[in-house]
Amino acid sequence: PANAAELTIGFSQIGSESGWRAAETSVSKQEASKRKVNLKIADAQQKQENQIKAIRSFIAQNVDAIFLAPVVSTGWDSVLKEAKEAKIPVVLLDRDIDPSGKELYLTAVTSDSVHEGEVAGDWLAKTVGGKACNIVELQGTVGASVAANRKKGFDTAIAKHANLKVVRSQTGDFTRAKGKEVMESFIKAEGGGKSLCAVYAHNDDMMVGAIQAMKEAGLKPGKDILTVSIDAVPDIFKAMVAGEANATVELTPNMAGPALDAIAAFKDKGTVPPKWIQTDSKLFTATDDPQKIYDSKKGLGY
Amino acid sequence: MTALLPRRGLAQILALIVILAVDRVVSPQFFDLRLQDGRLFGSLIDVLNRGTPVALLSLGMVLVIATRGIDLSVGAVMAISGAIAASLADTHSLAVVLAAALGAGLICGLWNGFLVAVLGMQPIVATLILMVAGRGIAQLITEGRIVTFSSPDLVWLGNGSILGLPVPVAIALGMLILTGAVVRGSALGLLIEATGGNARASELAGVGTRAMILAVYVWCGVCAALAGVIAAADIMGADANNAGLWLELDAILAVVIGGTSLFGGRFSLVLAVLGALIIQTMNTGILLSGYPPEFNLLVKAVVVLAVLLLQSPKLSGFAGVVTRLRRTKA
Amino acid sequence: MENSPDSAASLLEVRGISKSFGAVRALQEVDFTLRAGEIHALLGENGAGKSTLIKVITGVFPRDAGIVRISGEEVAPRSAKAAVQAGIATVYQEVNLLPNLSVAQNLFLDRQPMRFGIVREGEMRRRAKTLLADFGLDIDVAAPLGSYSVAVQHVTAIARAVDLSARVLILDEPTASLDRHEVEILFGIMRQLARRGIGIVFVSHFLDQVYEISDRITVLRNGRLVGERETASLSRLELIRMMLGRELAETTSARAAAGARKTREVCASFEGYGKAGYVAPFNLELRHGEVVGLAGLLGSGRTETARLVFGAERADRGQARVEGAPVRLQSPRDGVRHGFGYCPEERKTDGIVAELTVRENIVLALQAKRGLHRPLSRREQDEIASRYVKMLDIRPPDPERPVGLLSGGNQQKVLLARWLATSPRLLVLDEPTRGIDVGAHAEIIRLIRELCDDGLALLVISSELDEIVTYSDRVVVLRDRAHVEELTGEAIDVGNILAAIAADSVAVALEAHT
Amino acid sequence: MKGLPPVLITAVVLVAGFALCAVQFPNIASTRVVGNLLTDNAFLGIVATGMTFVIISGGIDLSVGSVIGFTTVFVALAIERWGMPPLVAFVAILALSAAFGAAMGAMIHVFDLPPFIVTLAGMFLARGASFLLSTESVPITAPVYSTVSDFALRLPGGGRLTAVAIIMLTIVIGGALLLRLTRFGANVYALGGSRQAASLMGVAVGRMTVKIYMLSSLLAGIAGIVFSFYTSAGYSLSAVGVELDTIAAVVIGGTLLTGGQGSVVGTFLGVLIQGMIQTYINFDGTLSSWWTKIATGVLLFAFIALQQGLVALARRPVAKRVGAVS
Ligand SMILES: Nc1ncnc2c1ncn2[C@@H]1O[C@H](COP(=O)(O)OP(=O)(O)OP(=O)(O)O)[C@@H](O)[C@H]1O
Ligand SMILES: Nc1ncnc2c1ncn2[C@@H]1O[C@H](COP(=O)(O)OP(=O)(O)OP(=O)(O)O)[C@@H](O)[C@H]1O
Ligand SMILES: [Mg+2]
Ligand SMILES: [Mg+2]
Repeated sequence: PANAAELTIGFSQIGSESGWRAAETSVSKQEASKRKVNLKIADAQQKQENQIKAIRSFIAQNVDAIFLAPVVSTGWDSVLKEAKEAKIPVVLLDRDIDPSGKELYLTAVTSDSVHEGEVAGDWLAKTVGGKACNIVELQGTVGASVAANRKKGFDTAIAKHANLKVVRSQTGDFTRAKGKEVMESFIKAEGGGKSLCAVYAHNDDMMVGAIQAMKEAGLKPGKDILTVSIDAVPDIFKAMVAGEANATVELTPNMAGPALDAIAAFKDKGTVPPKWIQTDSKLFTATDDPQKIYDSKKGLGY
Repeated sequence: MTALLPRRGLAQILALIVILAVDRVVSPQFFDLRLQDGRLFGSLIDVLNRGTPVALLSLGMVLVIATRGIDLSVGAVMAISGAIAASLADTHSLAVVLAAALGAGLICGLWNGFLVAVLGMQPIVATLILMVAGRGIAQLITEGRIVTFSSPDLVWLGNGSILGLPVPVAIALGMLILTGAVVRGSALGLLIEATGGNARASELAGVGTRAMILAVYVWCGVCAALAGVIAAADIMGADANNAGLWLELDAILAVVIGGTSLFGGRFSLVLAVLGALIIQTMNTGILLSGYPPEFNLLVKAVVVLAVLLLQSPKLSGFAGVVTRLRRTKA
Repeated sequence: MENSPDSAASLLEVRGISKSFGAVRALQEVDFTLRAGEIHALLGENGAGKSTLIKVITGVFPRDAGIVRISGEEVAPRSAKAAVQAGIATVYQEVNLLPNLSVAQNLFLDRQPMRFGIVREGEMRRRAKTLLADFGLDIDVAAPLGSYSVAVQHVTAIARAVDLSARVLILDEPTASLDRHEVEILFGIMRQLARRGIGIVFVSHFLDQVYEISDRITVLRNGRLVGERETASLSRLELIRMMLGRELAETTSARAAAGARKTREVCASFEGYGKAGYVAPFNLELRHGEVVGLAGLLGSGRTETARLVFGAERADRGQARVEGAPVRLQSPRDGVRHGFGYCPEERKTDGIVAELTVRENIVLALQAKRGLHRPLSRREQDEIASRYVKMLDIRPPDPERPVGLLSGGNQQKVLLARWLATSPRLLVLDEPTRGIDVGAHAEIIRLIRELCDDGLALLVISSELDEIVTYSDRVVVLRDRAHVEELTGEAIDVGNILAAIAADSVAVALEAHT
Repeated sequence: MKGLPPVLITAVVLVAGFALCAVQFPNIASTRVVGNLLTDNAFLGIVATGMTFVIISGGIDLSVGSVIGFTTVFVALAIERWGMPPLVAFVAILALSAAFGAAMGAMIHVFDLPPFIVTLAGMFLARGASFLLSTESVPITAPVYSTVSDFALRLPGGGRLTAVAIIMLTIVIGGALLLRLTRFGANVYALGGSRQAASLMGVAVGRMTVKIYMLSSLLAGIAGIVFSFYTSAGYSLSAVGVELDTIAAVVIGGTLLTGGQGSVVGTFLGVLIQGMIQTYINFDGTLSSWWTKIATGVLLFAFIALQQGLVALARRPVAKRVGAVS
């Protein structure tokens, strides 16, 4: 779109708490420069108050549109009202906000994190078949909505199968180091891990840590113990190539692309996009040529 | 050092035993040990291994605190040194990697020491600067990604074993002995304690208090850098966003549990490390217990308070309150 | 014990008080009686338990046994506040005021004049000013207390206690850092209060003052009561015997060999040495085997001179020489390196490291001088510590005791030991005998002489002119932060020193008192 | 009198910094940005006021961030789930947080434990308790909330002085008066000067300690309520790390961590300085996550160094120990 060249868009990003987030930021920049949009990114260092401040300052600078990757689902009403008063369209990226705000934003480009959990659960159920299966779960940060949703989706999926049971669940804070530490203790607590059949992690980073823990305990991840996690970051494909990981559910870092298209259409032709542009929650397994995916993802800034 | 242990360390040892006993209750196989690929394997080893970063941090922190200082930047320094080590690991020899990573820690320590000793800033703000900026520097090095490496030398530092002990544990032990030898084998310990106890008086007695302060921050930086390298080696990657996050608080906690006052003066290296082990024993216990993670912080709070009360010099104070209450009732 | 006082007239009655700190029995079954309207001196050697007795009475320390009665009524204050409410106002030995608060706030802390819940700052300052005026002090009461000298701080503490208009006033070594003039004012006020029926407990190591002001004397030794006497009927010799439990070896006429020392070599010299706004440039020569006394009023610049000489303060003009060679004294480290030592006057903040043991405090300067890489072995430390503990009779003779738990006088001895251990060539002593008992006082003066005979150069500051006169070979007199006069040989006597100080009216007034 | 020069210096630093920012981004010098500065930092200003008391008294309170988090969750649940009227919920949470602070103060005094650690445990406890209440964020829909968050005094030039900003200014002024003019305030300074001396001078040290931590937690509770106004929600992870921002603000404001000196006004200026650093970085808008952190650190250093320099300069001409003034 020709007009997009003059657009200035403010993007209130959460921070840089994980590789996925870094990739989202860098993909957003790439997508914006592809479309010659001037993207101003304000990094909130994981704090909602900083995001609110950033949005206020975007309004003060009179940008053409605001992208918001909300750190938490609630608490946006008043600042988004201000944006609305200033007639600046807002697009949510990556996460939705609380329903009360529906009329306050133009559209939300997000995945459905409950669905992600379901995809993971369904895959596991299908793979295991009728065998009894003890699962350990590595949760994300306590209190993070993604963690709660991915847990919920997974639980719903396996609830349909009596043979699947989550025997232990503890937080690994979305990090590799904690994922490894927690997995170590799971292995000890479950008699050396012999009784375990699968690990579910709310993100790939924790799974990478957990895989190391299993290997050090003399277990064979991917074979003795199935793994399924979410995000599809490059390193999990590396593990798949090595046969140490089984499945991952993709959370695309390219949220900005669809968002930019929607804004451009809105500005050009006044096309109102649908309220929710859902991104794919695609499942990847060892059969999907993990090496190729790894190579294609490596450059994205994960 | 050894002479100090029995009398001063009693409360800590007691606390450790109690927590170990509780761990045994929540997890019956807690004391099981077996040899796995030439390496000891079991929850106790996990405690030692996972406790290593905080133990290393507390080795530096205890000296800083002994001079009445505090170092909030150790977590960020861990991230920096980890990032440096990971980015160099696959292209340089281990010696170069270690030199660069520890060198970075040394520079960070010098910076902190400069702000505190020369510019006279209050330690908590002086080190807050690096706490904030340091993580940024680490992320700058990794560009926010998790930088992975496969250099077997560096990986060995995190996952190898010496005589059945994990390498990190051996390193921490070595650092404890080295620090102990340097501090107690020279006059450093006395001079640091004097500086922390009364800087003005020490200065007048001819102690180079500035040099002392500078030295302890430098050492703290080096210890933090080493912890950072080990943390990176452990996960075979540098996670600048999360490495060492909030560990400064654990390190301070370890030092205080080890009986060193935040108002400076007397310190004990061994007990600080013991403090780190107490914290890790508790953490591992929480993980083994199988409680939902929402309870983690509550348990931690309660245990910390209990441990502090156990070793409070004022348990007699508590006795005093009781007798007072009795007296007023009578 | 010896005379059981009529308990009707007794205002404060203490019976069978005991107090132990761990193994140290600081007080054992001590009795003490204070009558209304009397000034009662509480005496004893350093560490005898005077301060402890006071703190037990006022509830700062819980007591192990015994009772305290005020006007026949049993009281058991459990905090300083409760003691004040029970009618006991106290000035503790260490100035326990708050340096960060203004003088006025210090005087009226917790009892400020209020209106509508708000402190009446102006009123408070006015009252503070009047209150201090009674003590001859005219200062800015809004300035932080810490910006004033120890003397001013002590006067403030006394004024605060006096103003609490209690029934019992306890003063623990109030005169230690006061000059004669201020002591006279204090005594005037004490007499006036006594006339109003207030009972006053007075602790001091200055026996002259004790005889001048007190009606009765109670003596403690090693935590036990030795006896209680009428001042008028107790001879000095007898008193000293009570305190020490032995005769005091007669202080030999100190300046016996003065003439011989004249020829000694110069140890350190200062030419045109000074610092703007601190001390006017001065010339000073310190010779081996010679004691130079610094005399002057409070605030005349004695401490400042001492700090410059030692290197604790950087001079901005002039030249210092050690053994003839020019040196730069930039920091205490430089001083120590050149073989100087300095016992500061504020021992609590500038001297001791309270938490460290006697041993560690004693070896501190020596260790700093030797440097990091030449640590004293534990055996050497023990040896040094026990040598000085014995030599200076530090009590309790336990080198492993934290210094903060020692009595004030013994802390002073530890500081002296710290410097003696470095075998200095020049020792600067700022008020070395402050708060030191008669026995130790004589001991320290003897020590000063001895050190001097061993070839040490000494620069000694003291507010006790008699004392300065006894040991000094030369006396430098300061006024208004400048060296104004140097007295040598026969010229050294109290009269001449006063005359030198007496360029202004205060000193003239002072002279009238002596 | 005392404490004034550092405050003045902080003010000079603030004005100078503001001028520099305004030169680069003229938009900054508007009532709108100033209004935003006050609104966005309202909760910080409130906790920092309490923290000032604690730090002047020689202590520290690491629990404030968690108390804010707990408060938002509690208020949200109380109003939305348990059906409490908002005012009742406010009173309940304030009583609860005051009691929490009092308990920490009592712990510190009775067992003679270091405040750093007791309040660190308090931080774990309050955060843990809020996880137990709810790990989800709970939106608050009560009408008071929209009334309060919509209320604002219009300033000339398009700026808005919002209700939360007004609450904050009131508390800052109240805190400043409490500290400066009352017996309580004098006792706070006394405790910071020396607990032992204060006790010997008859200050009820134990009771003061309890009251001071109670005040700090109470203000943290108020800040939590303000935070819930600000976001119309309760969330267990809100205000993580705020304790460090608060301590930094207090210290930048010229309060000594060793206690005994400082002022609420200085703290307020410190809060504004921090807010300004943030605003500047937002206006710039080109900084990546890491450069944001580095820039924050560098600016923090610049401000503190500038302040130290000015303090040193202010001290120089006067002789070290001035003679008596009469
Ligand atoms: N807090 C304490 N803990 C342990 N021992 C103490 C404490 N306070 C005093 N002591 C000991 O009690 C004894 C009596 O000390 P106290 O201070 O009462 O002496 P004093 O008579 O006031 O001496 P001085 O004239 O030197 O002031 C000393 O041996 C001292 O070491
Ligand atoms: N009578 C007084 N009134 C007000 N201020 C005083 C008085 N006496 C001393 N000061 C203050 O105390 C400060 C310290 O004085 P300084 O240390 O120079 O005195 P000094 O001669 O060493 O006396 P000393 O060591 O006996 O206290 C002086 O600079 C002055 O500010
Ligand atoms: Mg005494
Ligand atoms: Mg003096």
